[in-house]
Amino acid sequence: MKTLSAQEIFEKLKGKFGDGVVSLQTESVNPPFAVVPPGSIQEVCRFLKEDPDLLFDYLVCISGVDHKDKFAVAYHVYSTEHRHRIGVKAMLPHDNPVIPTVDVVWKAAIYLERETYDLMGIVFEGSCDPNRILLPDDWEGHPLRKDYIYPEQYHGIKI
Amino acid sequence: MGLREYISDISEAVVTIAKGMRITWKYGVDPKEETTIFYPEERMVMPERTRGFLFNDVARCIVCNMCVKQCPIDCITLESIKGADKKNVLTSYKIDMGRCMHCGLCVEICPPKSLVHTDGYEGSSHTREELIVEFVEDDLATIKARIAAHAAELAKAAKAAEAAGKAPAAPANPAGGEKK
Amino acid sequence: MSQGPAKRKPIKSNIFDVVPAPAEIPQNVLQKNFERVRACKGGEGIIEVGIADLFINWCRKNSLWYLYYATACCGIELMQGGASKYDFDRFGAVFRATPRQADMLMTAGTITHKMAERVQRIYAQMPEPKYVIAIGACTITGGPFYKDSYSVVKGVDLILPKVDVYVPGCPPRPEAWIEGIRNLQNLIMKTKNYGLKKA
Amino acid sequence: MTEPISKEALRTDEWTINMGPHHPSTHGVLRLELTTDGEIVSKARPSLGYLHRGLEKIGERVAWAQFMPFTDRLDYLAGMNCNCAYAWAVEKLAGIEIPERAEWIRVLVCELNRISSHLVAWGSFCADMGAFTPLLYGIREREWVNDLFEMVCGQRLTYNYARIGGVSHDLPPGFLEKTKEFCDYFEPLIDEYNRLITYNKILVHRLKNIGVISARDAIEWGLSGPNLRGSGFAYDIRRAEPYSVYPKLDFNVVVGHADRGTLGDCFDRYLVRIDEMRESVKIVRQVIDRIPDGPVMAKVPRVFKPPAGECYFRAESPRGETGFYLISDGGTNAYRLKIRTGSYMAMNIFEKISKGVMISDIVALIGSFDIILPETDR
Repeated sequence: MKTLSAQEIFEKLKGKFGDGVVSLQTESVNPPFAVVPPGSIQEVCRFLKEDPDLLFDYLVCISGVDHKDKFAVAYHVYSTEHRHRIGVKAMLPHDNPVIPTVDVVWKAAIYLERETYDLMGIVFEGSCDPNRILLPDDWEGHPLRKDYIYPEQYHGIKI
Repeated sequence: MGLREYISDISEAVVTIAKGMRITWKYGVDPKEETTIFYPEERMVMPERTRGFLFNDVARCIVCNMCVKQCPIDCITLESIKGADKKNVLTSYKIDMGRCMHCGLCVEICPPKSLVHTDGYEGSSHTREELIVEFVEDDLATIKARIAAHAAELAKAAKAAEAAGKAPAAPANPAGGEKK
Repeated sequence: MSQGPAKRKPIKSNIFDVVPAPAEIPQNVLQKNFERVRACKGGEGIIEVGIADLFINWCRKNSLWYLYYATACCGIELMQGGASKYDFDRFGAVFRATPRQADMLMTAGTITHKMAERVQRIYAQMPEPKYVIAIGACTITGGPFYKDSYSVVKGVDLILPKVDVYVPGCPPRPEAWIEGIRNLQNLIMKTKNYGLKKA
Repeated sequence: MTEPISKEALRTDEWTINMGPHHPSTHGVLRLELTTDGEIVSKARPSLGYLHRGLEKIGERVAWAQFMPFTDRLDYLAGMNCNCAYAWAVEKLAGIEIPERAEWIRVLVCELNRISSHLVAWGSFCADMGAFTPLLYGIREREWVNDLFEMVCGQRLTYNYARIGGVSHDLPPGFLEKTKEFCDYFEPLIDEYNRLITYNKILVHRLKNIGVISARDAIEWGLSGPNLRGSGFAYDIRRAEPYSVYPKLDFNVVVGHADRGTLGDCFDRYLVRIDEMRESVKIVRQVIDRIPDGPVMAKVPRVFKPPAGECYFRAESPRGETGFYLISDGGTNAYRLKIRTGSYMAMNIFEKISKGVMISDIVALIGSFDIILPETDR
């Protein structure tokens, strides 16, 4: 067991991917985020999971965040072996939020991604189960977006 | 599965069930283990902090609107008019008990502590409207008349003070209703 | 240190005292309000009930089997009320797992729009006569989710044809449920079964 | 003697049946779409969302402190744990130090709530398995904890006890003695539960070797709490990422140890809960002995505005990890509030492990995960 700090983890990522990893976001953020471009999220996650010094085998949480002009997808990962953790963040454009899925890396991502798609409307490309999960299938809109307008009624029942 | 295993399985099942039934019987027949509270005939004495239905003592309420702002679900509505001595006077204070979630945030923030939780919990009704409780008992005309009377009283006191050349001593505000 | 279960004192009142109820139960805020609202409305009409009706009503009121229908927080109070400390069985209210054997639907817990159609179906599956008690803030008005939630039905009376008794609280104490059941029993005793024109 | 009929010859057409959303053994409004071949389930697909109440959206619309009552409704069996987890998360975000006594009180109520939550889990699990009596006994003891909580905060189920910066009330006089009395009363009862039902032959046969999850799978699929520990992996956030005063306390992380059957089956998960109650009693006793005096509320401004920032806090609740991902933009309410719960992740693996079991084992599986629907749906 060798716990690494966020900076060391970031250095390792930088060493592997070079410019593929954009920056480390540490200011008033706990745990710190490594910001990566959406296209390389799968490779970064696979490296995080499989590198013997990192071994991030436990995907804690995937959250979508609506920053009004863009979307962010935040992945929190944890290593049960080394007991360190870090966040990975990808920024997506607001008009077409699409990101490759990570359920090929961690199976835990299946439901977390489904939920993010359902409530935030972020599409996970290549997901094995790209359906709504919490809301009914014929629900319109994605409620956690900041510009969501509550519908007047659903199936004739007033909301 | 051999016969020996079969028999031992059955005997183990019988023994473990007998053990469990012994405990069940112990609780079943021992009068000391009776736990039921026969509710309509017996009642539990509620602790001090019980968060039952809300009650607002309108005589003490200072119409600060804090409870309305604090309530996460807007179940309190109040209306007020300007009183004679620039203080607001309640004309209506409604709590929708059918919506209240008894979180106690409004009680915590109430400055004069006029809004309290009672220990009442029974209040089933037949309609939804009955659950909206109005705490101000007088109607608007009565309150307005009372304010007018109070204003007249104030004016009279001011005149008397002017005549005596002293600072006016304001009488107590009766507009909020009598104290109980 | 630890004393065995054999030496225990009776556990009827673990923490609080249990006292016999006073002859006149003190009226709380809500009950005073009911009188006022009823006075404004002109009160309820007196229904004369015949002997046959009395017998039928007596049978019905003492066998109010309820559906074990629990969606959210109130469902735990339903379990606790059905268990030994409060014991709904004393009023003939026994839980049933299927709507086809139930007389009474206690909507214990939040009902969302996704669930609404299922509740209507459950209600339709129950045999007549059937009664509905709306338990807790969520099913009376939407409760905690009234203001900001996009997926909660704001009151079970929007989706069911009638609700007989509303029991406020979040969740109501089991005693309040018992009071609600007794309220429903009183309502049943006033029902006129014969001499009514079929609609 | 005739030849035994092969399984292939018994194969029939596949059926699709709905289990739930109103079903007495699904612990709420879970709906399962079962594809069955006779009695054998070939696929069980959970359909969630029948209790989706939009708590995350509410969290963005109400003020920080006003979200506290909603966390009670997040996991109604363990309201105190959710209360405290949310309070800890906001305090971590805003960098508030809370008084020592408040920390101890929070740990005390959290552990009491863990006991009462596991009691219902145990009771309803046994009721699903056909033994109704344990449910009555579990709830009998739970009533005692409820009464204790009513003494502290005035409600039986939806406590709203923790506040940002401490707890709402100090402990009432006589509370610690009553709690001690409860511990003395409760500890021998755990052995009695074991005698009553745990090693009952029928229960053991219904649970062992059903729904086996290896530790590797459990981590891969994101299980947490007793469900993960049942697979024999000692991972407890109270130990792995200690928060509050847990580092000062002495308790063991309970893991499954293949008492009957295979490691990681339903019986192991069941036994982990039973043993965890024992550990919780141990913690409660330590807290009673060591709780310091002092204030219970730190100074927090009435209009609370944490600085802009992001924070992920996780706490160990009875159903696994309760995580709050909070984003503040410096305003009076959260910019984004994401809740990660243990039950939701338990439903994730359900489809995988329910392949090839009998329909009646599905009930055992749901019960052994101890899911609670407001947590899966939020």
